[in-house]
Amino acid sequence: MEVRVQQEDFDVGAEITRMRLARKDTGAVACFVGQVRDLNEGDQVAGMTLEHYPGMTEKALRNIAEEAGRRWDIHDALVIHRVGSLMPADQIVLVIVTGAHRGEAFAACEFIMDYLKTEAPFWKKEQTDSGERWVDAKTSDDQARDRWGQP
Amino acid sequence: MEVRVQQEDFDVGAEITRMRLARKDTGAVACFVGQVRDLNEGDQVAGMTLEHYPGMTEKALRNIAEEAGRRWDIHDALVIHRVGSLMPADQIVLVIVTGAHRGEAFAACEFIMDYLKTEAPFWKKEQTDSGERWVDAKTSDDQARDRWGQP
Amino acid sequence: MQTIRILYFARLRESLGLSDEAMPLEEPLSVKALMTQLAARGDQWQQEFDGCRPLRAAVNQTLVSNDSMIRAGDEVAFFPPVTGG
Amino acid sequence: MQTIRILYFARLRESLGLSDEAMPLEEPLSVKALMTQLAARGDQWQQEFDGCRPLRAAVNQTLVSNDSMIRAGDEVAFFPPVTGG
Repeated sequence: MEVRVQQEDFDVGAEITRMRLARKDTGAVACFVGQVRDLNEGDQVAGMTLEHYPGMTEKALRNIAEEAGRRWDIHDALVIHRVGSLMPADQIVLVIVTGAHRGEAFAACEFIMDYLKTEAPFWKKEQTDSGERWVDAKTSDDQARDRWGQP
Repeated sequence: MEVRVQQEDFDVGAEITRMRLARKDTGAVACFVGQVRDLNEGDQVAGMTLEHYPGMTEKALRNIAEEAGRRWDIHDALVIHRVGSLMPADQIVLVIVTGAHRGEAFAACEFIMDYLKTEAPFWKKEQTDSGERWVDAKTSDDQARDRWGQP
Repeated sequence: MQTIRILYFARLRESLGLSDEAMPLEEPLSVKALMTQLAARGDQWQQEFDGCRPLRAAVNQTLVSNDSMIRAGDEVAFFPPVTGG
Repeated sequence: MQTIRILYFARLRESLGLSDEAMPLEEPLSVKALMTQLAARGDQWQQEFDGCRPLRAAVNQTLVSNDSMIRAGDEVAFFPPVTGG
Protein backbone atom coordinates (compact mmCIF):
# COMPACT_ATOMS: atom_id res chain seq x y z
CA MET A 1 0.00 0.00 0.00
CA GLU A 2 1.40 3.38 -0.95
CA VAL A 3 -0.03 6.89 -0.58
CA ARG A 4 1.33 10.18 -1.85
CA VAL A 5 0.13 13.74 -1.29
CA GLN A 6 1.84 16.11 -3.70
CA GLN A 7 1.56 19.32 -5.73
CA GLU A 8 3.05 17.76 -8.87
CA ASP A 9 1.03 15.96 -11.52
CA PHE A 10 1.25 12.16 -11.83
CA ASP A 11 1.69 9.75 -14.75
CA VAL A 12 -1.28 7.35 -14.76
CA GLY A 13 0.12 5.08 -17.47
CA ALA A 14 3.49 4.68 -15.77
CA GLU A 15 1.90 3.93 -12.38
CA ILE A 16 -0.48 1.33 -13.84
CA THR A 17 2.33 -0.38 -15.75
CA ARG A 18 4.61 -0.44 -12.70
CA MET A 19 1.89 -1.87 -10.46
CA ARG A 20 0.56 -4.52 -12.85
CA LEU A 21 4.07 -5.81 -13.60
CA ALA A 22 5.05 -5.97 -9.90
CA ARG A 23 3.50 -9.43 -9.52
CA LYS A 24 3.11 -12.10 -12.18
CA ASP A 25 -0.04 -13.43 -10.50
CA THR A 26 -1.82 -10.10 -10.95
CA GLY A 27 -4.70 -10.50 -13.40
CA ALA A 28 -6.76 -7.38 -12.71
CA VAL A 29 -6.04 -3.67 -12.38
CA ALA A 30 -8.89 -1.35 -11.38
CA CYS A 31 -8.15 2.34 -11.58
CA PHE A 32 -9.79 5.69 -10.97
CA VAL A 33 -8.68 9.14 -12.10
CA GLY A 34 -10.44 12.30 -10.91
CA GLN A 35 -10.02 15.54 -12.80
CA VAL A 36 -11.11 19.15 -12.25
CA ARG A 37 -14.34 19.91 -14.12
CA ASP A 38 -14.86 23.30 -15.74
CA LEU A 39 -18.36 23.60 -14.29
CA ASN A 40 -19.72 23.05 -10.76
CA GLU A 41 -23.15 23.86 -9.36
CA GLY A 42 -23.87 25.72 -12.60
CA ASP A 43 -20.88 28.07 -12.38
CA GLN A 44 -17.86 28.19 -14.64
CA VAL A 45 -14.79 27.12 -12.66
CA ALA A 46 -11.58 28.97 -13.56
CA GLY A 47 -9.44 27.04 -11.09
CA MET A 48 -9.32 25.65 -7.58
CA THR A 49 -7.08 25.40 -4.56
CA LEU A 50 -6.85 22.19 -2.58
CA GLU A 51 -6.07 22.68 1.11
CA HIS A 52 -5.18 19.72 3.29
CA TYR A 53 -4.10 18.75 6.82
CA PRO A 54 -0.46 17.69 6.47
CA GLY A 55 0.27 14.58 8.49
CA MET A 56 -3.34 13.56 8.97
CA THR A 57 -3.93 13.36 5.22
CA GLU A 58 -1.29 10.69 4.65
CA LYS A 59 -2.44 8.83 7.77
CA ALA A 60 -6.10 8.87 6.68
CA LEU A 61 -5.28 7.70 3.14
CA ARG A 62 -3.04 4.94 4.48
CA ASN A 63 -5.78 3.77 6.87
CA ILE A 64 -8.31 3.66 4.04
CA ALA A 65 -5.98 1.71 1.72
CA GLU A 66 -5.11 -0.73 4.50
CA GLU A 67 -8.77 -1.23 5.37
CA ALA A 68 -9.40 -2.06 1.70
CA GLY A 69 -6.57 -4.60 1.93
CA ARG A 70 -8.24 -6.22 4.95
CA ARG A 71 -11.68 -6.35 3.34
CA TRP A 72 -10.67 -7.72 -0.08
CA ASP A 73 -8.07 -10.13 -1.38
CA ILE A 74 -5.99 -7.65 -3.38
CA HIS A 75 -2.30 -7.46 -4.23
CA ASP A 76 -1.59 -3.76 -3.80
CA ALA A 77 -3.16 -0.30 -3.77
CA LEU A 78 -1.80 3.13 -4.66
CA VAL A 79 -3.42 6.46 -3.81
CA ILE A 80 -2.06 9.78 -5.10
CA HIS A 81 -3.84 13.04 -4.24
CA ARG A 82 -2.73 16.46 -5.37
CA VAL A 83 -2.85 19.67 -3.29
CA GLY A 84 -2.36 23.34 -4.14
CA SER A 85 -3.54 25.19 -7.25
CA LEU A 86 -5.28 23.22 -9.99
CA MET A 87 -6.93 24.18 -13.28
CA PRO A 88 -9.86 22.60 -15.12
CA ALA A 89 -8.78 19.32 -16.81
CA ASP A 90 -5.96 18.89 -14.26
CA GLN A 91 -5.77 15.51 -12.60
CA ILE A 92 -6.65 15.57 -8.87
CA VAL A 93 -6.62 11.99 -7.63
CA LEU A 94 -5.46 8.55 -8.72
CA VAL A 95 -6.37 5.22 -7.16
CA ILE A 96 -5.00 1.95 -8.55
CA VAL A 97 -5.77 -1.48 -7.11
CA THR A 98 -4.23 -4.72 -8.36
CA GLY A 99 -5.42 -8.23 -7.62
CA ALA A 100 -5.84 -11.72 -9.02
CA HIS A 101 -9.50 -11.13 -9.95
CA ARG A 102 -11.52 -8.15 -11.10
CA GLY A 103 -14.40 -8.21 -8.59
CA GLU A 104 -12.19 -7.55 -5.59
CA ALA A 105 -10.02 -4.99 -7.41
CA PHE A 106 -13.12 -3.02 -8.48
CA ALA A 107 -14.69 -3.11 -5.01
CA ALA A 108 -11.48 -2.07 -3.24
CA CYS A 109 -10.90 0.78 -5.71
CA GLU A 110 -14.41 2.17 -5.32
CA PHE A 111 -14.28 1.71 -1.52
CA ILE A 112 -11.05 3.73 -1.35
CA MET A 113 -12.58 6.56 -3.41
CA ASP A 114 -15.79 6.61 -1.34
CA TYR A 115 -13.86 6.78 1.94
CA LEU A 116 -11.34 9.28 0.59
CA LYS A 117 -14.24 11.56 -0.38
CA THR A 118 -15.64 11.58 3.17
CA GLU A 119 -12.73 10.89 5.55
CA ALA A 120 -9.52 12.31 4.05
CA PRO A 121 -8.88 15.93 5.11
CA PHE A 122 -8.86 17.80 1.80
CA TRP A 123 -10.91 20.94 1.08
CA LYS A 124 -11.59 22.47 -2.30
CA LYS A 125 -11.91 26.19 -2.85
CA GLU A 126 -13.14 27.11 -6.31
CA GLN A 127 -12.48 30.26 -8.29
CA THR A 128 -15.65 31.00 -10.26
CA ASP A 129 -17.20 33.89 -12.18
CA SER A 130 -19.09 34.80 -9.00
CA GLY A 131 -15.92 34.81 -6.88
CA GLU A 132 -14.10 32.33 -4.63
CA ARG A 133 -16.06 29.76 -2.63
CA TRP A 134 -15.47 26.69 -0.51
CA VAL A 135 -17.04 23.63 -2.10
CA ASP A 136 -19.82 22.12 0.01
CA ALA A 137 -19.67 18.46 0.99
CA LYS A 138 -22.32 16.31 -0.73
CA THR A 139 -24.67 14.05 1.20
CA SER A 140 -24.46 11.66 -1.78
CA ASP A 141 -20.81 11.10 -0.81
CA ASP A 142 -21.83 10.11 2.74
CA GLN A 143 -24.41 7.73 1.27
CA ALA A 144 -21.80 6.21 -1.06
CA ARG A 145 -19.52 5.58 1.93
CA ASP A 146 -22.29 4.18 4.10
CA ARG A 147 -23.00 1.42 1.54
CA TRP A 148 -19.80 -0.27 2.70
CA GLY A 149 -20.80 -0.54 6.38
CA GLN A 150 -18.55 0.24 9.32
CA PRO A 151 -14.82 -0.44 8.96
CA MET B 1 -18.49 4.45 -27.60
CA GLU B 2 -15.55 2.79 -29.30
CA VAL B 3 -14.49 -0.86 -29.46
CA ARG B 4 -11.34 -2.35 -30.91
CA VAL B 5 -10.30 -5.98 -31.37
CA GLN B 6 -6.62 -6.22 -32.22
CA GLN B 7 -3.43 -8.27 -31.95
CA GLU B 8 -1.28 -5.27 -31.02
CA ASP B 9 -0.75 -4.06 -27.48
CA PHE B 10 -2.42 -0.83 -26.32
CA ASP B 11 -1.20 2.23 -24.38
CA VAL B 12 -3.37 2.61 -21.27
CA GLY B 13 -1.96 5.99 -20.26
CA ALA B 14 -2.47 7.52 -23.71
CA GLU B 15 -6.05 6.22 -23.95
CA ILE B 16 -6.98 7.52 -20.48
CA THR B 17 -5.47 10.94 -21.20
CA ARG B 18 -7.22 11.21 -24.56
CA MET B 19 -10.59 10.23 -23.11
CA ARG B 20 -10.46 12.39 -19.98
CA LEU B 21 -9.44 15.49 -21.98
CA ALA B 22 -12.17 14.95 -24.61
CA ARG B 23 -14.75 16.78 -22.50
CA LYS B 24 -14.14 19.53 -19.96
CA ASP B 25 -17.15 18.43 -17.92
CA THR B 26 -15.61 14.99 -17.32
CA GLY B 27 -14.75 14.58 -13.63
CA ALA B 28 -14.34 10.82 -13.34
CA VAL B 29 -12.45 8.15 -15.25
CA ALA B 30 -12.93 4.51 -14.23
CA CYS B 31 -10.63 2.03 -15.87
CA PHE B 32 -9.89 -1.69 -15.93
CA VAL B 33 -6.86 -3.49 -17.33
CA GLY B 34 -6.70 -7.29 -17.52
CA GLN B 35 -3.39 -9.05 -17.90
CA VAL B 36 -2.28 -12.67 -18.46
CA ARG B 37 -1.41 -14.34 -15.14
CA ASP B 38 1.49 -16.79 -14.95
CA LEU B 39 -0.60 -19.30 -13.02
CA ASN B 40 -4.12 -20.68 -13.59
CA GLU B 41 -5.88 -23.55 -11.83
CA GLY B 42 -2.56 -24.36 -10.16
CA ASP B 43 -0.60 -24.76 -13.41
CA GLN B 44 2.21 -22.58 -14.68
CA VAL B 45 1.03 -20.76 -17.81
CA ALA B 46 3.71 -20.29 -20.48
CA GLY B 47 1.41 -18.43 -22.85
CA MET B 48 -2.07 -18.37 -24.33
CA THR B 49 -3.90 -17.96 -27.59
CA LEU B 50 -7.06 -15.91 -27.78
CA GLU B 51 -9.50 -17.06 -30.45
CA HIS B 52 -12.50 -14.92 -31.36
CA TYR B 53 -15.47 -14.74 -33.73
CA PRO B 54 -14.60 -11.89 -36.13
CA GLY B 55 -17.58 -9.67 -36.78
CA MET B 56 -19.64 -10.90 -33.84
CA THR B 57 -16.93 -9.86 -31.36
CA GLU B 58 -17.06 -6.19 -32.33
CA LYS B 59 -20.85 -6.29 -32.45
CA ALA B 60 -21.11 -7.87 -28.99
CA LEU B 61 -18.64 -5.40 -27.44
CA ARG B 62 -20.44 -2.47 -29.05
CA ASN B 63 -23.81 -3.70 -27.74
CA ILE B 64 -22.41 -4.04 -24.22
CA ALA B 65 -20.86 -0.55 -24.27
CA GLU B 66 -24.07 0.97 -25.64
CA GLU B 67 -26.15 -0.82 -23.01
CA ALA B 68 -23.87 0.69 -20.35
CA GLY B 69 -24.49 4.10 -21.92
CA ARG B 70 -28.26 3.56 -21.66
CA ARG B 71 -28.10 2.40 -18.03
CA TRP B 72 -25.79 5.08 -16.65
CA ASP B 73 -25.19 8.76 -17.29
CA ILE B 74 -21.66 8.50 -18.69
CA HIS B 75 -19.73 10.54 -21.24
CA ASP B 76 -17.94 7.83 -23.19
CA ALA B 77 -16.66 4.25 -23.06
CA LEU B 78 -13.75 2.51 -24.76
CA VAL B 79 -13.20 -1.25 -24.96
CA ILE B 80 -10.02 -2.77 -26.40
CA HIS B 81 -9.57 -6.55 -26.45
CA ARG B 82 -6.55 -8.35 -27.83
CA VAL B 83 -6.56 -11.61 -29.81
CA GLY B 84 -3.83 -14.01 -30.92
CA SER B 85 -0.78 -15.11 -28.96
CA LEU B 86 -0.16 -13.59 -25.54
CA MET B 87 2.44 -14.17 -22.82
CA PRO B 88 2.18 -13.84 -19.02
CA ALA B 89 2.15 -10.14 -17.99
CA ASP B 90 0.79 -9.15 -21.42
CA GLN B 91 -2.25 -6.88 -21.37
CA ILE B 92 -5.45 -8.57 -22.63
CA VAL B 93 -8.28 -6.11 -22.18
CA LEU B 94 -8.84 -2.43 -21.45
CA VAL B 95 -12.10 -0.74 -20.47
CA ILE B 96 -12.26 3.01 -19.83
CA VAL B 97 -15.44 4.88 -18.88
CA THR B 98 -15.64 8.65 -18.43
CA GLY B 99 -18.42 10.60 -16.75
CA ALA B 100 -19.24 13.58 -14.60
CA HIS B 101 -19.32 11.50 -11.39
CA ARG B 102 -17.49 8.46 -10.12
CA GLY B 103 -20.41 6.23 -9.11
CA GLU B 104 -21.77 5.91 -12.63
CA ALA B 105 -18.32 5.57 -14.22
CA PHE B 106 -17.41 2.73 -11.83
CA ALA B 107 -20.72 0.90 -12.33
CA ALA B 108 -20.59 1.17 -16.13
CA CYS B 109 -16.96 -0.01 -16.22
CA GLU B 110 -17.64 -3.07 -14.06
CA PHE B 111 -20.86 -3.82 -15.99
CA ILE B 112 -18.95 -3.81 -19.28
CA MET B 113 -16.31 -6.21 -17.88
CA ASP B 114 -18.93 -8.56 -16.43
CA TYR B 115 -20.84 -8.73 -19.71
CA LEU B 116 -17.69 -8.98 -21.80
CA LYS B 117 -16.64 -12.00 -19.70
CA THR B 118 -19.89 -13.84 -20.43
CA GLU B 119 -21.23 -12.55 -23.77
CA ALA B 120 -18.31 -11.53 -25.98
CA PRO B 121 -17.07 -14.42 -28.18
CA PHE B 122 -13.45 -14.86 -27.07
CA TRP B 123 -11.90 -18.16 -26.06
CA LYS B 124 -8.62 -18.68 -24.24
CA LYS B 125 -6.35 -21.63 -24.87
CA GLU B 126 -3.50 -21.91 -22.40
CA GLN B 127 -0.09 -23.44 -22.89
CA THR B 128 0.87 -25.04 -19.58
CA ASP B 129 3.42 -27.55 -18.28
CA SER B 130 0.76 -30.23 -18.68
CA GLY B 131 0.06 -29.28 -22.32
CA GLU B 132 -2.43 -27.09 -24.14
CA ARG B 133 -5.97 -26.68 -22.79
CA TRP B 134 -9.06 -24.60 -23.40
CA VAL B 135 -9.88 -22.49 -20.37
CA ASP B 136 -13.21 -23.39 -18.78
CA ALA B 137 -15.84 -20.72 -18.25
CA LYS B 138 -16.43 -19.84 -14.60
CA THR B 139 -19.87 -19.88 -13.01
CA SER B 140 -18.68 -16.93 -10.88
CA ASP B 141 -18.61 -14.90 -14.11
CA ASP B 142 -22.26 -15.76 -14.82
CA GLN B 143 -23.14 -14.74 -11.27
CA ALA B 144 -21.26 -11.45 -11.67
CA ARG B 145 -23.25 -10.71 -14.83
CA ASP B 146 -26.57 -11.72 -13.32
CA ARG B 147 -26.20 -9.10 -10.56
CA TRP B 148 -26.98 -6.45 -13.17
CA GLY B 149 -30.36 -7.89 -14.19
CA GLN B 150 -31.61 -8.28 -17.76
CA PRO B 151 -30.49 -5.66 -20.29
CA MET C 1 -30.79 -24.19 -53.32
CA GLN C 2 -31.14 -22.26 -50.06
CA THR C 3 -28.46 -22.77 -47.44
CA ILE C 4 -27.26 -21.68 -44.05
CA ARG C 5 -23.67 -21.23 -43.01
CA ILE C 6 -22.53 -22.92 -39.78
CA LEU C 7 -19.41 -21.86 -37.87
CA TYR C 8 -17.61 -23.75 -35.10
CA PHE C 9 -15.23 -22.12 -32.63
CA ALA C 10 -12.62 -23.05 -30.04
CA ARG C 11 -13.02 -26.56 -28.56
CA LEU C 12 -15.77 -27.41 -31.06
CA ARG C 13 -13.72 -26.38 -34.07
CA GLU C 14 -10.87 -28.60 -32.91
CA SER C 15 -12.93 -31.60 -31.85
CA LEU C 16 -15.03 -31.56 -35.06
CA GLY C 17 -12.02 -30.76 -37.23
CA LEU C 18 -14.12 -28.17 -39.02
CA SER C 19 -14.35 -24.39 -38.77
CA ASP C 20 -17.36 -23.86 -41.05
CA GLU C 21 -19.68 -25.48 -43.53
CA ALA C 22 -22.68 -24.72 -45.72
CA MET C 23 -25.86 -26.73 -45.19
CA PRO C 24 -29.03 -26.86 -47.31
CA LEU C 25 -32.09 -25.59 -45.50
CA GLU C 26 -35.58 -26.46 -46.82
CA GLU C 27 -37.62 -24.60 -44.23
CA PRO C 28 -37.01 -22.78 -40.94
CA LEU C 29 -35.90 -24.96 -38.04
CA SER C 30 -35.00 -24.32 -34.43
CA VAL C 31 -31.45 -24.25 -33.07
CA LYS C 32 -32.37 -27.28 -30.99
CA ALA C 33 -33.51 -29.18 -34.12
CA LEU C 34 -30.28 -28.31 -35.93
CA MET C 35 -28.29 -29.57 -32.94
CA THR C 36 -30.20 -32.87 -33.09
CA GLN C 37 -29.36 -33.20 -36.81
CA LEU C 38 -25.68 -32.50 -36.13
CA ALA C 39 -25.58 -34.97 -33.21
CA ALA C 40 -26.94 -37.63 -35.59
CA ARG C 41 -23.66 -37.49 -37.52
CA GLY C 42 -22.27 -39.63 -34.69
CA ASP C 43 -18.90 -39.85 -32.98
CA GLN C 44 -17.51 -36.46 -31.93
CA TRP C 45 -20.63 -34.77 -33.39
CA GLN C 46 -22.83 -36.71 -31.02
CA GLN C 47 -20.47 -35.94 -28.16
CA GLU C 48 -20.55 -32.19 -28.80
CA PHE C 49 -24.25 -31.84 -29.63
CA ASP C 50 -25.98 -34.34 -27.31
CA GLY C 51 -26.70 -31.54 -24.86
CA CYS C 52 -24.37 -32.74 -22.10
CA ARG C 53 -21.56 -30.30 -22.73
CA PRO C 54 -22.15 -26.59 -22.22
CA LEU C 55 -22.72 -25.05 -25.63
CA ARG C 56 -23.83 -21.64 -26.84
CA ALA C 57 -25.37 -20.69 -30.16
CA ALA C 58 -25.45 -17.44 -32.12
CA VAL C 59 -27.64 -16.67 -35.13
CA ASN C 60 -26.45 -13.81 -37.31
CA GLN C 61 -23.86 -12.92 -34.67
CA THR C 62 -26.31 -12.60 -31.80
CA LEU C 63 -26.46 -15.04 -28.88
CA VAL C 64 -29.73 -16.96 -28.97
CA SER C 65 -31.58 -19.60 -26.97
CA ASN C 66 -32.10 -23.10 -28.34
CA ASP C 67 -35.68 -22.48 -29.38
CA SER C 68 -34.72 -19.61 -31.71
CA MET C 69 -35.55 -20.19 -35.37
CA ILE C 70 -33.00 -20.43 -38.18
CA ARG C 71 -33.92 -19.30 -41.70
CA ALA C 72 -32.26 -19.66 -45.09
CA GLY C 73 -29.29 -17.33 -45.44
CA ASP C 74 -28.62 -17.21 -41.70
CA GLU C 75 -25.16 -17.49 -40.20
CA VAL C 76 -25.28 -19.92 -37.28
CA ALA C 77 -22.39 -20.39 -34.85
CA PHE C 78 -21.77 -22.95 -32.12
CA PHE C 79 -19.14 -22.52 -29.42
CA PRO C 80 -18.35 -23.24 -25.76
CA PRO C 81 -19.11 -20.61 -23.10
CA VAL C 82 -16.83 -17.67 -23.71
CA THR C 83 -13.65 -17.06 -21.70
CA GLY C 84 -12.26 -13.70 -22.78
CA GLY C 85 -11.40 -10.67 -20.71
CA MET D 1 1.72 24.44 32.17
CA GLN D 2 0.01 21.73 30.18
CA THR D 3 -1.48 22.68 26.82
CA ILE D 4 -3.24 21.37 23.75
CA ARG D 5 -2.72 22.56 20.21
CA ILE D 6 -5.78 23.49 18.18
CA LEU D 7 -5.76 23.67 14.37
CA TYR D 8 -8.38 25.26 12.10
CA PHE D 9 -8.75 24.42 8.41
CA ALA D 10 -10.48 25.70 5.28
CA ARG D 11 -13.60 27.80 5.93
CA LEU D 12 -12.91 27.85 9.70
CA ARG D 13 -9.35 29.05 9.28
CA GLU D 14 -10.54 31.92 7.11
CA SER D 15 -13.57 32.89 9.14
CA LEU D 16 -11.66 32.76 12.48
CA GLY D 17 -8.59 34.39 10.95
CA LEU D 18 -6.46 31.80 12.74
CA SER D 19 -4.78 28.60 11.60
CA ASP D 20 -3.65 27.32 15.01
CA GLU D 21 -3.24 28.19 18.66
CA ALA D 22 -2.07 26.70 21.95
CA MET D 23 -4.52 26.49 24.84
CA PRO D 24 -3.90 25.59 28.50
CA LEU D 25 -5.62 22.41 29.59
CA GLU D 26 -6.09 21.70 33.32
CA GLU D 27 -7.85 18.38 33.01
CA PRO D 28 -9.34 16.21 30.22
CA LEU D 29 -12.41 17.60 28.53
CA SER D 30 -14.69 16.43 25.73
CA VAL D 31 -14.61 17.78 22.18
CA LYS D 32 -18.13 19.07 22.79
CA ALA D 33 -16.99 20.97 25.91
CA LEU D 34 -14.08 22.51 24.03
CA MET D 35 -16.48 23.63 21.29
CA THR D 36 -18.68 25.29 23.92
CA GLN D 37 -15.63 27.16 25.30
CA LEU D 38 -14.65 28.29 21.79
CA ALA D 39 -18.22 29.40 20.97
CA ALA D 40 -18.15 31.55 24.14
CA ARG D 41 -15.52 33.74 22.49
CA GLY D 42 -18.44 35.28 20.60
CA ASP D 43 -18.84 36.68 17.08
CA GLN D 44 -17.49 34.39 14.37
CA TRP D 45 -16.42 31.87 17.07
CA GLN D 46 -20.00 31.54 18.20
CA GLN D 47 -21.14 31.25 14.59
CA GLU D 48 -18.70 28.43 13.80
CA PHE D 49 -19.02 26.48 17.07
CA ASP D 50 -22.69 26.85 18.02
CA GLY D 51 -23.43 23.48 16.44
CA CYS D 52 -25.51 24.80 13.54
CA ARG D 53 -22.86 24.53 10.85
CA PRO D 54 -21.52 21.09 9.90
CA LEU D 55 -18.18 20.65 11.63
CA ARG D 56 -15.81 17.75 12.07
CA ALA D 57 -13.15 17.22 14.71
CA ALA D 58 -9.95 15.20 14.77
CA VAL D 59 -7.84 14.38 17.82
CA ASN D 60 -4.24 13.44 17.13
CA GLN D 61 -5.07 13.25 13.42
CA THR D 62 -7.94 10.80 13.76
CA LEU D 63 -11.58 11.74 13.13
CA VAL D 64 -13.53 11.60 16.41
CA SER D 65 -17.07 12.12 17.65
CA ASN D 66 -17.97 15.06 19.87
CA ASP D 67 -17.94 13.01 23.08
CA SER D 68 -14.31 11.97 22.61
CA MET D 69 -11.96 13.16 25.36
CA ILE D 70 -9.06 15.56 24.84
CA ARG D 71 -5.98 15.30 27.06
CA ALA D 72 -2.96 17.53 27.64
CA GLY D 73 -0.51 17.31 24.74
CA ASP D 74 -3.20 16.37 22.21
CA GLU D 75 -3.45 17.92 18.76
CA VAL D 76 -7.08 18.88 18.11
CA ALA D 77 -8.33 20.00 14.70
CA PHE D 78 -11.65 21.50 13.60
CA PHE D 79 -12.74 21.70 9.98
CA PRO D 80 -15.78 21.52 7.67
CA PRO D 81 -16.77 18.20 6.07
CA VAL D 82 -14.04 17.23 3.63
CA THR D 83 -14.35 17.76 -0.13
CA GLY D 84 -11.32 16.15 -1.75
CA GLY D 85 -11.15 13.52 -4.50
